[in-house]
Amino acid sequence: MIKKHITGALGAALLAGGLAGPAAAQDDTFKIGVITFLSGQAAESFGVPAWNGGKLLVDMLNEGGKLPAPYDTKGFGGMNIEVVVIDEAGGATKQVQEFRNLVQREEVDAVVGYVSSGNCLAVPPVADELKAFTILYDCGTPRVFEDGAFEYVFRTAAHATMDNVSLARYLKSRDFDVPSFAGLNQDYAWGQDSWADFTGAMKQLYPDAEVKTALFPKFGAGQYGTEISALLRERPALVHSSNWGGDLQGFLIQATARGLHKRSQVVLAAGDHVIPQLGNKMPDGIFLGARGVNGLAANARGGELKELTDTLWMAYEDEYDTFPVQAPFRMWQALLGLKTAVEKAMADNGGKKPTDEELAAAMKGLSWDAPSGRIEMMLADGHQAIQPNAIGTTKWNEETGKMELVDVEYYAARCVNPPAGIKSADWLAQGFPGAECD
Amino acid sequence: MMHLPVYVSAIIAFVLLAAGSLVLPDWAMFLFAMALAKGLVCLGIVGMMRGGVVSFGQGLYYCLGAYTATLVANSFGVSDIFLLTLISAAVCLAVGLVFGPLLSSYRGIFFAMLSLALSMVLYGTLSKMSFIGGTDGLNIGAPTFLGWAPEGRPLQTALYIYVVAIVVIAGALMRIYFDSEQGLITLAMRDNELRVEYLGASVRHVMTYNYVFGALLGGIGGTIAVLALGHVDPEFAFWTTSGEFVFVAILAGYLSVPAVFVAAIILELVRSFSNLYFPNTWQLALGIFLLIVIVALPGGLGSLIKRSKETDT
Amino acid sequence: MDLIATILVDGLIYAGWLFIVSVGLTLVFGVLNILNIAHGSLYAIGAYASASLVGAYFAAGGEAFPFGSYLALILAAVLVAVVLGPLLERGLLRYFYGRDEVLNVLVTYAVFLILEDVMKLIWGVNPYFVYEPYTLLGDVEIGPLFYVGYDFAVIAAAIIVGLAVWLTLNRTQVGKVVLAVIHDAEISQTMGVNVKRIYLGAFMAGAFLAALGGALTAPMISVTPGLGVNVIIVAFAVVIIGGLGSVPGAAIGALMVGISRAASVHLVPEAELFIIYFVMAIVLMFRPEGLFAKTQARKI
Amino acid sequence: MSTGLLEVRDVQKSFGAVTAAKDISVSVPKGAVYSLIGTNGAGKTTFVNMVTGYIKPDSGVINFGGQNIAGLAPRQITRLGIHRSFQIAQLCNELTVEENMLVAGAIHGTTKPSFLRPAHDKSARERAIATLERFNIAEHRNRLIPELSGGVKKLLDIAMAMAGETQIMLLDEPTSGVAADEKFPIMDLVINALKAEGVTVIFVEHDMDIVTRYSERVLAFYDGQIIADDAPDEVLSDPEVQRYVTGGPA
Repeated sequence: MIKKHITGALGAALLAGGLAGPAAAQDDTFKIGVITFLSGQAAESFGVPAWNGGKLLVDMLNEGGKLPAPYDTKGFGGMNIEVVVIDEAGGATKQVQEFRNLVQREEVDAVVGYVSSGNCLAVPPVADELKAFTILYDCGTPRVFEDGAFEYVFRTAAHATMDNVSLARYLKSRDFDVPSFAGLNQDYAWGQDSWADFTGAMKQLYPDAEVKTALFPKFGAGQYGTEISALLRERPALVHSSNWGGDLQGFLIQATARGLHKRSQVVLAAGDHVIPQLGNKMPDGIFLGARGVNGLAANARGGELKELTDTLWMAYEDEYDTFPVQAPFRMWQALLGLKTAVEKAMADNGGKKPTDEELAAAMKGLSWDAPSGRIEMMLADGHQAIQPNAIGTTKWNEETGKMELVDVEYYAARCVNPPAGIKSADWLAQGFPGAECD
Repeated sequence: MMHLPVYVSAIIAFVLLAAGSLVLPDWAMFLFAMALAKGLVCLGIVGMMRGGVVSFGQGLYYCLGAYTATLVANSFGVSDIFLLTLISAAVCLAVGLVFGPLLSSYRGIFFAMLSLALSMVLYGTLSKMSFIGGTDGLNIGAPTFLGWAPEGRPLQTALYIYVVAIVVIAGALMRIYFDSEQGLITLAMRDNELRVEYLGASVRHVMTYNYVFGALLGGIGGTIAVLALGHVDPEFAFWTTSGEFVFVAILAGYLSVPAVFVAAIILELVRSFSNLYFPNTWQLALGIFLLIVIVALPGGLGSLIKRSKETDT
Repeated sequence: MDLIATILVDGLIYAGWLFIVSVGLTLVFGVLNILNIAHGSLYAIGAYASASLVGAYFAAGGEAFPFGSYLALILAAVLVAVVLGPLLERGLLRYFYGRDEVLNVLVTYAVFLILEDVMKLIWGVNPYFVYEPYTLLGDVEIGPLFYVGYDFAVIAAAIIVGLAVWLTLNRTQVGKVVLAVIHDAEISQTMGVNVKRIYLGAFMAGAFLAALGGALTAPMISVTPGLGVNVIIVAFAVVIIGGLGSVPGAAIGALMVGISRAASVHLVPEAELFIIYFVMAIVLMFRPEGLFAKTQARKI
Repeated sequence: MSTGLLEVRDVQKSFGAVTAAKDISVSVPKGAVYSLIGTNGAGKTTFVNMVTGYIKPDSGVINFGGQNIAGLAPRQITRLGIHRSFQIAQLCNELTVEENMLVAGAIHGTTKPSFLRPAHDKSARERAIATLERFNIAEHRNRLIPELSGGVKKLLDIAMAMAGETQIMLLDEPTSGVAADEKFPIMDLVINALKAEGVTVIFVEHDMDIVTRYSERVLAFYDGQIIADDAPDEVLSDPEVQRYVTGGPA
C-alpha cells in the first residue's frame, strides 16, 4: 500500500511544520489577537483605519505616559502589549478556524476583533467553548447577546439599534416633516436590520409617515442608476441608507449628480466615515450618524474627554494625514476597555497576569472613558456596551476647505439604547419604554 | 499491481487517522476535522471528474446539508449527530435526484456554470431569508453522540473520530465504486461518450449517479462542518467556497481517494499559515500556491501516488 | 414619465455597462477557450489606473481642458492591456492552451487571487475618486427624472465597442484570420497563420475591454479593493446567457439582464438579486449552450 | 420484400436545403452481408446513422425484428442488437485495450453493470481476452489506444461492438485508415468472425475489390437515393453506377 505510506509521510511532514507553533507569551507581555478586515470592501472603511488607530494606541501604551490619566500607565498593567493581526476577509468558516488557531496555537491572552456581524455571531460559542476572553469591537447586530449568552465574550460598542433610533429622534427634535420615506440599504443582514430598526423607530415617532419603496441592491453593486431612478420617481420626503464604504460613496456620487438630495432629505445611519474621502462631493444638509460620538462629532463635543479625544485625533492626523472616523474610535474604546479590565483584574489578584476567567469577571459591568464618551457594559448581564450617540448635518466650510458637522445633537446612552432585559425589536415596538432622555 | 483489499487499507487508514486524536493539539484536530469534512465534498467532485465534468456548485449541497442540520437541530431539538447526518443526507439526496437528471445533459463549462448558478440561487435565497438569519447565518449547538454529550477536548475528539469514520467508510465505498463496472464505465465516458452510448449504456444515467453521489457526500460534509464549526451562513453556497472544493479536487486528481483528503488538509494548512504570516497578502500566497500546484502536478497528487501508466507514444 | 420608459432607460444604461464588461470575456473565451475569472481583476485594475491617470491629468493642470480626462480614461485601459495582456498571456496562459476548460478556470482564479493583493500593494486600501468626468456632460432631463449625460455616454461607448468588435471580426482581414483560428487553431497554424499573435492580440483586446469597463465606471464610484469580485459573476451570467464566444450574444444577454433587472428594481425590488440567475437558468433550460452558441461539430 | 431482418421503408432526411436521404427503402435478410457504395456525401453514412439512431429520419419506417426503431436513441437500438463500428475508431484513449474491452463487457454482461463488482474481475477479464483473441489482438491488451496501429484500432472497435448479442453489425468504412497490406487480412478476420456468429453485416466501403470480394449484395448511393440494389457484379456493371459512383467501367 505504497500510497498510504506516501500520504502518511506527506501528512506527517506538513504536520511537523505546522505543529511547531510559537511559544506561549511571557508573563511580562500581554498578547492580543486582532482580527479586522485587511482586504475586501470593509478594509478601506473599517478594518484598516481601525487598526491604524489601534497600532498608534498600542505603541503609545507600550511607551507609557502618552495618554491622559487614567491611561498614563505603561502597557496593560505594566505588561508589554504584543499583537497578532489576522485578516477578517474570507467568511465565518475561516474566522472560526483562525480564532481557534489564535487561541490554541498562538496562545493569545485576549482576542479583539470582528467587524462583520456574521463573524460576531459565529465566534462567541467557540470563545466560550475554549474559555477564551474575547472582545467584539465593531459589529452591530443586536442578535449576538439577544439570542445567546456568553461568559467570555464582550462587545465594547453599542449595537446598531442606537444608530437608527438616534436618526429618528434627530428628525423629530428638529421638527422635520416626514410625510413619506424610502430606503436604500445593502442586501445583507446589516442593511436589512438597519432598515427594520429605522422603520420601527419611525413608526413610533412618525406614525403617519408613509413607507415607500425599500430597495436592497446587492452588496458591492457599485451601480445605483436604476435604484436612483426609482427613488426619484417615488419622491419620498426622506431617503434612509445604512450603506457604508464604497457602496455609500458610489451611491452618494451618483445620487448627487442626479439631484436626489435636492428632492429628498438623505439620512445616513453610519455615514461619517466617507467624509474624508468625499470632501465637498458630499452634499450639504445630509443628516448622518457615526455609530457613536465618533469622528467629527467627538471633535466638536469638547468637555471632559477633550484631552483624550485630542490625543487620538492629533496622533492619527500626524501619522496618516487624515482625521479619524468611527472605526479607530471603536478600536480605542475596545483597547482602553481591555486595559481597564486587565488592570482591574490585576488589582484583584495581586498583580499577576490575569486568567481568562479573571478578565471576564473584571470586564463584566465595567465602565470606562473613551474618546467616544463613557462606555458602560450595561446590557446582556454586563457583556454588551451602551454608549452615547450623536447625529449632525453636513456643511462644507469654504474657508477651511473642510467638511463640518453642524447642528449636532448628542444623545445620552440610555436615551437611544434599550434598557437591560428587553430585546431591541420589542423595545422599538413598545415605544422605547425606559428611555432616559434629557 | 499488488493491492491490499479495500477493507484492509480502510482499517489501516482508520487506525492511523484515529491515532491522530491522541497526538494532535486541539487546533490541529479541529483543522483536520474541517479539512476532512470538506474533503468529503471534494470526493464527490472527484467522482464527477472521473466522468469528465466538474461541478463548480458543490457549495449547494455543502450549504444545504449544513442548513438542514441546523434547522432541524434548532427547531426540533435534535442534537444526535447520527440522526442529523442522516436527515441532511436524505434531503441532499432528494435535491440531488431532482437536479441530477437536469444537469446530466450538460458538459464542460456549461455543467460547471449551471451547477454554479444553482448554488448561487441558494446563496441568494438564504441571504434574503432574514427569519433564519439572512447573511449572518445561524448557530448550532454541540452535537451529542447517541445520548452522550461531551464537552471540551472529548467533544473535539469524538467529532474528529466521527469524521474519520465517515471519511474512511465513504472513501472505501467510493474506491469500490471507482473500481467497479460502473466506475469503469464512468472512466470510459470521460474519454468517449459516443462509444459508451453505442455500447448501449446511458451516459445521462451515469452522470446522474455521479451527481447524486456528489450531492450526498456534499450534504454529509456540510453537516459535519457545521457541527464542528457551530455556525452556518449563506457563504457556504458562495462560488468561492465551491471554487475551493474544485481546487482540492484538482490538486488531488481523480486517481486516488486518499489524495483527496491529503489535498484538503494541505489547503487548510497553507491557508491558515499564510493567513498568519502574510495577513496582508495571503490571497497572493494562496494564488501562487494554486498555480504551482496546477503547473507542477497536472495529474494531481494522486498521480504521484498511483502507479503511473506508460503513456509515451 | 411612464414607468415602462423609465425601466427601458435604466435597463439600457445598465446593459451598456454590462456589455462593455462582458464582451471582452466572451471574446477571450471564443479565441483562447479560456473563461477568464481574472477578467474581474482587469476591470478593477482599469478602474484604479484610470483613477490614477485622470487624477494625474487634473493635477498637471487639466482643469483648463477637462474633456481631456476622457482621453486619460481610455489611455488607462490601453495601458492595462499593453502591460498586463502580454504578461498574463505570454507569461502564463499560453502554457495551458488545450487543457481542460475547467482547469483553466482555476488558473485564472489563481491569477484573480494574486491580482487582488497586487492591487492592494500598488494602490493601498484607500479609495480613489475621479468624479470630474462624471459630471462634465451635464444633466439630461427625461420627463420628471434627471439623468447624467455620462450615463448616455456609457451607452454610446457600448455601441461603439460592440460595432468595433463586430466589424473587426466580420469585415476585416484580421477578423477573418481570427475567425479561422476560432474555428480550428491547428489548421490555421498549418495554413501559415501566426496563431500566437492572434491569441496575444485577442487576450490584449479582452484585457482592454475589461479595463475599459473599469475605467468608464471609475468616475461614478469610489475605487476600492474588492471591486472585481462582483463584476465577474455578472459578466459570467451575461456571456453564458448569450452563448460563450458570441459577441451578439453578449449584447442580447446584457440587454436581457439589464432590462429585467431594471424592471425588478422598479416593480419587485425583493427579487433583484435573483433575477440574473433566473434569466440564466431559464435560458439554459431551453438553450443549454446559450442563445448564440456555435453549434458543436459532430464527431462522425 | 417483407421477410428481411431489417426493413427500411420510404425514409427521408434533409438538413436544411440538402436532402441526405430520399425515399430510401432496403430490406436486409438475416445473415446477409451487404455493402454500401457511393461518393462522399451520397448518403451512405446518413443511412448508417439513421439505422443506428444517431440521426432521426424526417419520415419513414425502419423495422427491425417487427419493431419500428426510427427515432430511438442509439443506446436503445444498440440494446436491441444493432451495433456499429466507426469510420474513425471510437475508443477510450486513456484506457488500455483490455480495459476498453472490459467496458464493453460490463455493459453487455448478463446482469446490469454493478457498482460493487470489480471491473477487473477474473471472469470478466477472461471473457474480454477471449473476445480480443477472436479478433487476433489479444497481444496488445496492455497497451494504450494511441500506441496502436490503425488496423488494430479498427479491430478493437469492432470487437467492442461484438460484446453484446449482436444481430446486425454496421461497419462504417472498416478499412479506412488501415495500411493497404492490412486491408484484406482485416476484412477476412472480421467477416469470418461475424459470419461465424450468424451476424448480419452491412458495411460502407470505397474499395471495389473489397466490395466484390466480401459482399453478397451492394447498394449504390447517389444524391441521397439508392440507384442500384443488386449482386456486386450487376451493380458494378450498371452504367449509372459507373457514371456516378465508380467513375468508369470496372
